[in-house]
Amino acid sequence: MNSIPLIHFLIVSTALFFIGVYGFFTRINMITMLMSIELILNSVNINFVAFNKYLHPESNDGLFFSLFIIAIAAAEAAVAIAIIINLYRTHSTIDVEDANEMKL
Amino acid sequence: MSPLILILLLPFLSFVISGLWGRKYLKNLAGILSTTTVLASFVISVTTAYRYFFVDGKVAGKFVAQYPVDFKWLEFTPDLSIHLGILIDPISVMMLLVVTFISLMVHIYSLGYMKGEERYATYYSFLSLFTFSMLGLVVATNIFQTYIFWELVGVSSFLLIGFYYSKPSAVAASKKAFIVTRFADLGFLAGILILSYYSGSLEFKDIIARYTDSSSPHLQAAISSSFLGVSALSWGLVLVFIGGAGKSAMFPLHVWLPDAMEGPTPVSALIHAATMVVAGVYLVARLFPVYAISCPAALHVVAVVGVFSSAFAALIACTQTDIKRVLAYSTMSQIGFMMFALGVSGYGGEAGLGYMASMFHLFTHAIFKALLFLCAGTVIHFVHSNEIKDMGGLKKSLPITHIAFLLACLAISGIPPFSGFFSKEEILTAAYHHDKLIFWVAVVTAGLTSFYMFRLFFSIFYRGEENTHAQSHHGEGTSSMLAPQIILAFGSVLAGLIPFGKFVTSDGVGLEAHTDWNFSLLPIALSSTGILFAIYFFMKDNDKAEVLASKFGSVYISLKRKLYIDEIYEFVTKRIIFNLIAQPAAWFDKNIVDGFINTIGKATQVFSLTTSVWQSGKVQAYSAWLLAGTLVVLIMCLYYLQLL
Amino acid sequence: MDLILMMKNELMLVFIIVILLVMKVADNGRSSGYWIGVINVLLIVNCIIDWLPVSEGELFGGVYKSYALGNFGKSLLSTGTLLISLFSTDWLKRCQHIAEFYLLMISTLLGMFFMISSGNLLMFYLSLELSTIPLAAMCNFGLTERKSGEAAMKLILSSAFSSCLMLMGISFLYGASGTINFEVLSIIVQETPLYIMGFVLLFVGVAFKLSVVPFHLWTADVYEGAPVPVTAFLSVISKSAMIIVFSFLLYHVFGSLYNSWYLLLYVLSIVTMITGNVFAIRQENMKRFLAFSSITQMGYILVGISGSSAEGVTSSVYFIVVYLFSNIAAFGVISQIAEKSGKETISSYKGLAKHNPFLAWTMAIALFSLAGIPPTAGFFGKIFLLKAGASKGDLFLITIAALNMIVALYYYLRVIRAMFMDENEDSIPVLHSGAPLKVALAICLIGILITGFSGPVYEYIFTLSNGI
Amino acid sequence: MMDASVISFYVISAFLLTFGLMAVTAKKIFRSAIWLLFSLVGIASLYFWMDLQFLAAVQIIVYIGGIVVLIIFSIFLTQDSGSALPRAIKSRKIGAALLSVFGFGIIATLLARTAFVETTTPMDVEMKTIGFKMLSLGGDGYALPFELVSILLLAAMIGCIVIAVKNIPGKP
Repeated sequence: MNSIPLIHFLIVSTALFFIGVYGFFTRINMITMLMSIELILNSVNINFVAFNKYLHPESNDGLFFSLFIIAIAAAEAAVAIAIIINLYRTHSTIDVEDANEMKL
Repeated sequence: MSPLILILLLPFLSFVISGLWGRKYLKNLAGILSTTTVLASFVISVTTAYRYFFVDGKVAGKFVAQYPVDFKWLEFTPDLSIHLGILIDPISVMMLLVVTFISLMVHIYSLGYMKGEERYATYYSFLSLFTFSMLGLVVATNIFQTYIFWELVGVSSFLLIGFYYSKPSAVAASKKAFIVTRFADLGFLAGILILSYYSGSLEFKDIIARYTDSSSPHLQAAISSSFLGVSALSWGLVLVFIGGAGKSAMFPLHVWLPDAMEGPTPVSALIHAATMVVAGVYLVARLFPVYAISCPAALHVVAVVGVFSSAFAALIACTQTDIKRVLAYSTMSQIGFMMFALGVSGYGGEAGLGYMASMFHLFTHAIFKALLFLCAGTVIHFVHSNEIKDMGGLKKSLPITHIAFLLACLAISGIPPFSGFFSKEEILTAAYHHDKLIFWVAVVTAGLTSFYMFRLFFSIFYRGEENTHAQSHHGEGTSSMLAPQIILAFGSVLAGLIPFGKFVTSDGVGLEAHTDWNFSLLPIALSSTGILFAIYFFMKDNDKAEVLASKFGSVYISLKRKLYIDEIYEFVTKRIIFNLIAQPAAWFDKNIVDGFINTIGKATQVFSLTTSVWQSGKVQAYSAWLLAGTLVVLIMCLYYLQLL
Repeated sequence: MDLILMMKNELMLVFIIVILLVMKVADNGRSSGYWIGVINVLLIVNCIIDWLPVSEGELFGGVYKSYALGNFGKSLLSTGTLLISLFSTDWLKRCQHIAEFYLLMISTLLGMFFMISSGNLLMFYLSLELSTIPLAAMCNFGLTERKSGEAAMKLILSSAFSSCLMLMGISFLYGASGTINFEVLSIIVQETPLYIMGFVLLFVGVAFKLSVVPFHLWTADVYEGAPVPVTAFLSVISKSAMIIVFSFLLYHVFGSLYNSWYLLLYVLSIVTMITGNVFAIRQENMKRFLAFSSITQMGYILVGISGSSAEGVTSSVYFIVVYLFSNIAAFGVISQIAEKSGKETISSYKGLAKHNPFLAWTMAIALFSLAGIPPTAGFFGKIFLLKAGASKGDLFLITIAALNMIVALYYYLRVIRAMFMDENEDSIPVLHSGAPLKVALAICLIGILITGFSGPVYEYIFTLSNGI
Repeated sequence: MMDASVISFYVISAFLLTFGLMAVTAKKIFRSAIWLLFSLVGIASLYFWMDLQFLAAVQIIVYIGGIVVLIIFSIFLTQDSGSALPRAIKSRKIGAALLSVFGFGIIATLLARTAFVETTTPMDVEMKTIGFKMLSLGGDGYALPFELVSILLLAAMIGCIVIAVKNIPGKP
């Protein structure tokens, strides 16, 4: 089991994190931005679980942390989607580029 | 609780009452109310002064500080707390007298001057606020209290200068005054922080005690730690002086003072002649032992800045045509005198002559300069203009003002036996014994002073015909306007006879003032020459002089030509003094010093525009900045901890 | 019993949430006035209960901590919320979803309370989200307004992103230490790259909430778009809560990483003050203007906190008190004007003093306080911050801070000039403000004028901060 | 020696990273959602691979059953799902890519430099333990966070309802 060193997990999760970041920065559509956020959150989950399992197995803090993150992600996604839908009503688009009336 | 606290409380109450209910319910009563409270404060000040100087002030032949009111206001740390209190010592008593007296005069004068003004009650509430803050500043027992009231003085003068807020120039002026002095206050604040950081106390008595005792660890620490090669103590003192220079309009922080003349004239008399502008001098005097004993270098800065400002302002005053601006520059020049008098002084005994002279001059100057402003107010009231060209020949219409103005001019020029002579004399003596260069600059400046003052005097009251169409119907003003002028005129004549050195000295021990007439000859001669010049140029209208010349015909002309008196005069005064020195100085003042401050404002706006790209309105760009910022911060941290 | 006493603040909020839910379910077309009345009474009760003393200690084995400064902060937040609720009456009357609005607001407040009291990273993260996600929904309560939706979108997306970064940091802290408990963490945390990385990312998450430059970019847009009461809540309550948490984290949990956070505070406070000022100068919209002014204020607070002593904490908490009153007063005026006349720009405030002297004077005093001009409390707040900052003996930072305070004067005076000195033919007519607004503004004014001069307030906070 | 579990780890990792990348680069939004789904499944299988069945189950139920479905619904509501997505300008893409790579570089380097002391002690991931801890009031219990999340979900639900329900125009 321990044939895979912890650092490989961390590299995978960091890579996933920055894939999400890339998506978050380049996607124009708000829903796809939201998807990128989900990817990032998942990468953090991997971190927590891997740390828990490989370094600190005596308690389940990391595991619980990721459980709670999943719950929060659900709430966040729900509110974000509600906001996006409302934005769609007022702007008739959900392109983030089209929602920049306020600036400077 | 000592009754002294009433000195402060009464004006404050008057401020609150006329501020809150004045406009609706009190109307004209507000003026009476404020005046009464100030009168009460003045009476208490006088009794305090009497008791302090003649009854219980001296301990073993020496005036010592008393603390009739002192309560702990809040605690920073167990050994550093802020007190609010009242400090009674020679200079604070003297200032109490000056402030309450001048304020009383201005209050009475304003009863007539501001009559019919729509915001009459507001005006009086602001005046009371100013008086309150100035008194609080004067009696402060610690440097923090000084700072609070210092700022309050700034605020109330901002309100008063901007009183005619429908005039854009008044608004701009008040804003400028506020911002420039705040800029200087920054120096003061930094100075306070440095001084209190090393002394571990905010109390004046502790600061002075700890910084003047050469064996104290506080002094050692403050001297040994340095920044840019200058010790922390010097930095602190110089920064405090910068704060003082801002309020006292020393070069180059004086730019606000001439503009501040946009306020009502009585306000100028109160703020820009007698009280607020000397706050800087007072502050240096307050900390004087520290300057004199532990840090002569900082004191030298005070002297140089003082004498330079004095000469600089006197030169510019010769070129101004706005009567109040002339007075403003002359104030700056006289405060320069006080400043360098402190700068050339030593601590204690005969060496402390400069200190005593400076305070003396502060005292006499307050009286005659307030008088000058009040007279100017009457003149402006009469002709409805600030410009010299709109005046002239007013001697007949304004006889009392004419006399009062003349007395004040003689006083400021240092002609014996008027008050200014005695104080200026002491200053010059002190300067002579300390630094010859300063002395000579000062003597010449004194001559210039009488020149520009009498130029003003003759231009107002003699030259030309009275401009009848601008003449107003109310004559010289009400008795409430005349009475203060008369009282102050008496003061200007007599104040010099007070044996000041017996009461106010650097170490509390009396000092015998001695007037050495031989020494005095030179300054008196120079001042008189200045007056003669002024008479020659400005007493008669220049055009009239030419008409006269044509009448006398060739005899006169050839006589004049032959002697070349006119040409020499022309050459010396107009070409050299005026064109070569005074004009460039005025230009420098207007364009470089003033322009610098405007440039800062413009540069900020340009910078602001160029950075606007940042706030693009795009949430992704925002997040990208967030990430980039995070990474930068992270690298910075790791690099700093040498973990990279 | 312990539980009820120690968590009384939180339990009271939960209680209000339950009452509101039940009332909403049983609602049969009550008027909005009725709702507002009931809720304000509940909030007043909540406020009173919050100011009652609480015992200090821990619950749930250290997951929940009650400490003096935190409890003071909670009471302060309750008061602020009450004031905001009072001045938003007019806006709420137009709102179709009063009960829901308050439900969200109180959940957010509950989140902040738990955040202040959190004893471990998990609680901290959860309560942070609890105080953010409903807030984003609140931003969207101007349901048909384009700007409101945009603001909500910007808030939720950027805060989601920042909390992702923060989570990453928390995961590193957890990985390095094996614990999420603050007490344990504070003992074993040390200067290794992993800890520093975790700490910096966590710091950024908090700095984002505090709108510290360069993590501030969302602030102005969200402030401008959100309805005024929400902006006030976001700017005052949320920020104040974050400051308390922030000082708790720095002093209590990451005390041993002092070197790194001093550096961070040093650099970021300078950048924050300058940027806030530079942007504030240009703003035309009052809400954006206050957004940048609040960014600058955060910079000063960072200077105070960097003083790294009980004095630093005291001065920043004291400043929060001042900031709360001043900003609520300012927002109260803005909300009244925006609600009654729809105007939000500085130029439309021209000549305000003519017809609405009370509003104009309130605004002027609030701005004076924000600018730090005596005798308002803001002056003392800033002096104490500088004093605390100077206790490190670093004069460069203090000089920059003081310089910025002077630059700031310029734009505060600009608004005051517009209100008092400029003429305007199209000036805002006489607005009749309701009693709740007047009460709220009066309380703020008293707060602004009294807090500064009353030594006991500062000393009381000082005694509280010693424990941190 | 490369045994099956090692190989499967790398396969899973490659799988989830590839689909993650595809999810953020796909040209059509519906496809993007499907790739996200795959990537999340990959993560779930990673949890399975670590013997964390409970977490894997939660991942599948909440993420795949809940969030992704929600996202797909909202796509149907707001978008013509077959049409191509608007694309970011090239400079932005390059900037984002550089920033991401740079960030990845820093964090990965720092992680790689850290010497982790790994243990072989197994985790106690019994359902019973998790359930017990979730509701325990003690120091290692999660009752309070659990309650907190429930309030958060309640608040989020209320917020969603208010915002997403059709409004009467003209009223805020």
